[in-house]
Amino acid sequence: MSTAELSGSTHHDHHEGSYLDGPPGFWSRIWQWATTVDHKKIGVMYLFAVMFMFFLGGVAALAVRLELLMPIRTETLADGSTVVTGQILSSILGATEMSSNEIYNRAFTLHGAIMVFMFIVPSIPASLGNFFLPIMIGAKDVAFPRLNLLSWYIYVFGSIFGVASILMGGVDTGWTFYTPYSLTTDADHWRVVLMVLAAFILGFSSILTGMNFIVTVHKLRAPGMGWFDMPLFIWALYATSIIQVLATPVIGITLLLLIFERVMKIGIFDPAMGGDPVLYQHFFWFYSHPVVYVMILPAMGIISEMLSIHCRKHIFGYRAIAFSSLGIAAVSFLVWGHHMFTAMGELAAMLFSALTFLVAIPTAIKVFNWIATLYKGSIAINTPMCYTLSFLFLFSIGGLTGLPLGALATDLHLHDSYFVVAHFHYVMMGGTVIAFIGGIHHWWPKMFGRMYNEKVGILGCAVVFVGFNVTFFTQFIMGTQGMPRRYATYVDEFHVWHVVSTIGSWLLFIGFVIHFLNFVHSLIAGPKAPPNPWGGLTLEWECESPPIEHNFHHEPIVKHGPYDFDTVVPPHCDPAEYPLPERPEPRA
Amino acid sequence: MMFTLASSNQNWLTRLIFRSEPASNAAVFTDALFMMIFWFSMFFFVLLMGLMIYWTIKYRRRPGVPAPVSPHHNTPLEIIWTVVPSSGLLVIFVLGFWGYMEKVTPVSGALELKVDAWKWGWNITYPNGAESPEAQPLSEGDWDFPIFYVPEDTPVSLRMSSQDVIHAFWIPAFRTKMDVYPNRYTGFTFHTPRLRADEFVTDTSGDEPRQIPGRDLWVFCAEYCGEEHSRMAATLRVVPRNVYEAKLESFMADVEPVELGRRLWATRCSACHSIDGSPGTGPTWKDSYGYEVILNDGTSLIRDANYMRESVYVPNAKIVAGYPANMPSFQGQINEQQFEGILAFMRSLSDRGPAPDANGNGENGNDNGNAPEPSDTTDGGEQ
Amino acid sequence: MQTTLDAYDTPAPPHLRDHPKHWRNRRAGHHWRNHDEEFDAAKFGMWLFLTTEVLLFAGIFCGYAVFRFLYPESWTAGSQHLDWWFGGANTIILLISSWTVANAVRCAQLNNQKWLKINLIVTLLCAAAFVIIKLQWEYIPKINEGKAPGTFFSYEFAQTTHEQLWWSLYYMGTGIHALHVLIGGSLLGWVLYRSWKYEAYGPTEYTMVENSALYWHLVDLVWIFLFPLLYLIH
Amino acid sequence: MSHAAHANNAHEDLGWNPEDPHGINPHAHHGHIVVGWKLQLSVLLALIFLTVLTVGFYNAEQWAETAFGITLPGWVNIVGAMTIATIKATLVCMYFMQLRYDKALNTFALLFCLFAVGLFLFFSIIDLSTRGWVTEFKQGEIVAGGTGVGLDSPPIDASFNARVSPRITTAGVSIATYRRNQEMQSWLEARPDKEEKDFWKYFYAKAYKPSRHPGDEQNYFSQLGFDRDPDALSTPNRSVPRYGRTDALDPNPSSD
Repeated sequence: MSTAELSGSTHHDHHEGSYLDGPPGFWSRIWQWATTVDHKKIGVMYLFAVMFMFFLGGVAALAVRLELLMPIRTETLADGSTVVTGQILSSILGATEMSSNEIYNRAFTLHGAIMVFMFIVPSIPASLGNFFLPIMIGAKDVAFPRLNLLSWYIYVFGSIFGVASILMGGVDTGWTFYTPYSLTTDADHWRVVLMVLAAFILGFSSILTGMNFIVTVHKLRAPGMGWFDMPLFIWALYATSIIQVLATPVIGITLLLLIFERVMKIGIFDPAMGGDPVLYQHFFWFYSHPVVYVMILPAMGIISEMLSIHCRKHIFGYRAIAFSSLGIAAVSFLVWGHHMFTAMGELAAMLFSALTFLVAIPTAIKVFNWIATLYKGSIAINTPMCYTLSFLFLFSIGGLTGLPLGALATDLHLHDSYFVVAHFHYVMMGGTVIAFIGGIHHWWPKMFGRMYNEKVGILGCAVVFVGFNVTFFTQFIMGTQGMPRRYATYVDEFHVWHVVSTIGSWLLFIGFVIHFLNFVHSLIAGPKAPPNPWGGLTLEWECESPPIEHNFHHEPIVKHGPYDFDTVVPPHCDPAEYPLPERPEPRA
Repeated sequence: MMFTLASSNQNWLTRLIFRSEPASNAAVFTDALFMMIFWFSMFFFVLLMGLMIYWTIKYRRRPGVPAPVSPHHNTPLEIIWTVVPSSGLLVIFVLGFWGYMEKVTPVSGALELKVDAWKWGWNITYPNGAESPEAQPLSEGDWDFPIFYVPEDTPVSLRMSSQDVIHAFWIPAFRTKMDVYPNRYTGFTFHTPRLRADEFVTDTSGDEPRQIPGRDLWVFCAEYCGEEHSRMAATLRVVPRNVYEAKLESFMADVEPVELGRRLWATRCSACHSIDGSPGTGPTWKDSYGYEVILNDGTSLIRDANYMRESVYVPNAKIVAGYPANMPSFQGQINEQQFEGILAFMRSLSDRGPAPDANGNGENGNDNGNAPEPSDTTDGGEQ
Repeated sequence: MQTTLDAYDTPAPPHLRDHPKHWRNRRAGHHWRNHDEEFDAAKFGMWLFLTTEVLLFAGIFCGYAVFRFLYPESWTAGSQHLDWWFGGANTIILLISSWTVANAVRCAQLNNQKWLKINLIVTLLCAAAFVIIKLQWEYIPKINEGKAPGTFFSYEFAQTTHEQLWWSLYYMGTGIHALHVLIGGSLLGWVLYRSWKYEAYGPTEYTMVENSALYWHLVDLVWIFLFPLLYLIH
Repeated sequence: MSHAAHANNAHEDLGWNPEDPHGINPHAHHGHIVVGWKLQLSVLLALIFLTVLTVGFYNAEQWAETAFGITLPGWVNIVGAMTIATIKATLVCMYFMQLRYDKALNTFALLFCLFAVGLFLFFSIIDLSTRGWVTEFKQGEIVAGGTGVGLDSPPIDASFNARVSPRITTAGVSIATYRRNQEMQSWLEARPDKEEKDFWKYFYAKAYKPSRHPGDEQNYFSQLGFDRDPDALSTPNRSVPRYGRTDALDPNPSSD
């Protein structure tokens, strides 16, 4: 065993059963989950909540792609009457008051707002992070467990506002709520206010989670775990939390001002009252640019974990990856202006463009280190690894297509075009979501104590990979050719590309359905998972699968690094299956 | 930089990527920079993915076989792969800034065009006050969008403002866009291309469609602005200087009121008001003049010349039931002659229109047509 | 200097000796190794929360700076409507309350239960005085004159075009600050209640006093900047 | 101190006491520093003194302007007030919030956040202040309140007023101008014998009333009829004189 177990006399009164065990009876079970302060249960509740939101946002995305299957055209029939074709959404919904354009605008706004505020920001940190951050540093819980539960309830509360806004007819502001459009649209309705309020409330959930993680990492590391003994996922979550704490309050005040702007027209962002709409954009992107690193950094952490374990090899350049996480967090506050190159003064545009390229450096360092980790590994081809390789492929494209967006001359062409849409889907979906799904596969045995079907998992990964590329690579080409984003109809030249992209979105959907069925099957009939199915060295693989209520039977003491596959046999594993490499004799 | 464009030297790759050939010097620069970034990225992408696939296959897991010992880090290698790409990024930044300045810096002696944007349409006012009434769809079966004429081989500088929300004026062939704001001017500059001998467009302004030398460029709104955002487009038509001057002259010449009204409708009103009875953001114009209509306060009135005039200049004073109050005022933008044209066009669309005295409002309906000012407005704000 | 341990052995009143909420009987949370780490963590967490508060107000300060830059006349004219007597009085009140709350922490550390309560009561009185001055001599008269934010602005004698923006920022800034005064007051009221009822805070257990005090100091800090920006700079 | 936390054992370097892994032992406490009351009191006195100083500085400046006609540049006022505020804030942080005696981590968190605030202010203002550097017409507003004529449309339904906010149609002028025009209209209607210039007399008498500055009634700018040098119009980089009115409020605005 890699940890020395200490027998203490004081802590044997803990529950020794799985955290999933509970009292008999449905309602007492519900009550137990609803009032739990166990980070694992909260993580699982977050997982289900964000997955539900992912489903909602995904349906909106499918609706968006469906409307774009054909352009809206007026055709003159033989008898001289005209007929409008291509209004797919309104004909499906049978809507009479709203044109297809309006439904489309609401669909893409819902897609954006749900995916950003309710899915992708909380996704990895709040679900997998909540579950594994304390375990991976050898703690029994996060620093403030009750605050953690509160943040889940705030999340649900905020989401209810968002869903209420959808049920009241949806919002057509775009997820960015740019003024003055967001101040004037739907002027006689509360639903825009509700959606903004939802995002405002969700911000508190994000702040509380971030605070909790920072304090946990500082104060609750197991004895023997120094800063550079932490798994890279923890480093990534730490950097993420810093951004959450420092950036989220600014969106708080922005959205608060926006609500007051709508309700009583205080005028700060309203040009009709002397306010400045670009100021709103500054306020908004001061949060919303760093927050894209809230989305991607935890994914990078997951990739570091999965890559090392499934290659059974020490991660290449541990410190470089750890520091690049912090570097990205720091630089993320300097580059928000690249969302506004078409709106800003020339000096500010120049500064922001220069600073934007700084972000590329730590990101590139990470990718180089990941690829170098593959060298001389022992690479298992399983679902997490397939997702890792997909991530490297898609994220590289996503990152490299950021270069023409950071360069001013090319950005003036590509800004607000489909190129941008494709770029951030390659990073957010091809990066974060792919890593998230991979991470769920990776930790599924640990979280629920069941194995999933590996072959179906790989098949699902392949379908998702192909579907994703078909959907979004076409959008790069449309973007450079001149297709603006958020268009419900388009010129004929883009028709073929849109058809291909829409078919890709269906493939993508099929891929996710495959994974969903695989997971359901695993929960019902999956074989029981061993404590350490992959031969990992981080602390979560020392617990049971699923972990007991207080994670560890005994206080763990860390004696080796998280990636010392060269020198340590993984816990709970047969040394014959996990042979150590022959090392040259250490020099005397 | 006043050098003229080389003839199109697009290969299959740049045609796939950009579709349109770069139409200005700055666009050529942008394309070159984009392709430079493309090959720079391609190099790293192919290198990384090649290594990834090669190593994944070569070092795939064989049960019972340990991974060989390999270094955990390599400082010189890490320094190299940090510094070398970073210096490439520096070059990209400098070139990007260079190309950007070429797009935004006004050239002395440039033709300055005033661009107006509103939900949902564009208008360009030429220095002599002319406005183009011509329109054409960008695709078969699409709506008519205005055509703006610019002379070939001329520096043009745009001064843009919006009447309501933020829009963005994007000309893909010039590889440039800029946001259009309601509270301040923005703008950019481009040098129009010199036409080749084989470039022709169809001019439908006359009785017979005819071929004139020219090149049509797309204009799109790139900043989300609401319901008809995707139909806020226009054509920028580059024509020889003599055609341009003739066009400007014809725009200013007297036209039949009904024709003037039709042109104005096509460029300014068609985004919201149909003339075929189909519903839009605003009421249709077909069979509207002379008919009774119910307002949103429950009252009803006959839509006569007085009402039409008020609807153009103080559009939100009386709102037809079921429609939003989001029409901008055209005060100061549509002059007396132009309004007469619109009125004549509306009347031509209504079977109650042609009779001059149908509702007691004859041709002189405008004499008493100054609509009463709503009590809560002042006239101090108009320019 | 004194430390908190100096007062540790002072006896508890008999009826509270075994009360689970008395400060001596407080146990660290199950996932903590000891009280000290829990205290440090709670305080660090509070500081992180305070950074979020600072950034929240940064939005207001940024708006102030930008519009001061865009419409300097309106800002000058706007600040002429404010009376530094009231602002100054509120500044002094908040400073004194900050001092008493710092003393409250000190009393908890030294197990001086009587003066802990007295200090908290004085702090709460100061908070009430602040809010009353704000409402009675600032908000209510100004709103009656029509100097209200947004479309409620109906003051006819504005000297400059964008004075309503000044009022918007004034109300947003001082309003959010007043909200923080109320939240901080509630926190301190809760502390007062618990120390009154259970003597819940003492040398080894004063996390809640300390954190509420930190929050209250932040309220003071924000006002230290709002006062000159709104009342004095022209 | 008899009840020091760490027994002498091998785990001391781990920061953890295996004899008492959950801190059950109430004696396992470090002492925290208690700041003396004399120090606290002197900090309070210093803070109050600084408050008086900053108010005094402000009044002295007003007085110098009134009595001697010495107008200090705008930045003196800003820099003076903000410097004093920063000193006060530092005192509160160091002594009342006890950062001086606390773990450096907390100070670090605060400084990091102030750095973020600085970035936020710096870059936002950089953008707004340099828009006109390349193209002159990009600087500033087109007209007061933009061209947003479509924005202040009347409410769509009658119940909207009660539910959200009164919406008014200001026809493109700023709301301040709009309210003043309303006042002028009703004032002139009630006084048929008066002219517009009478209204402006009344207006400026009323408009300056809320200002409490001693100079307002007798300074020579006022005696000169509220006029001021049109060239002294404020720019974004300079604070304005407090007297007179801007062109934007001119009853007969000159066309652009």
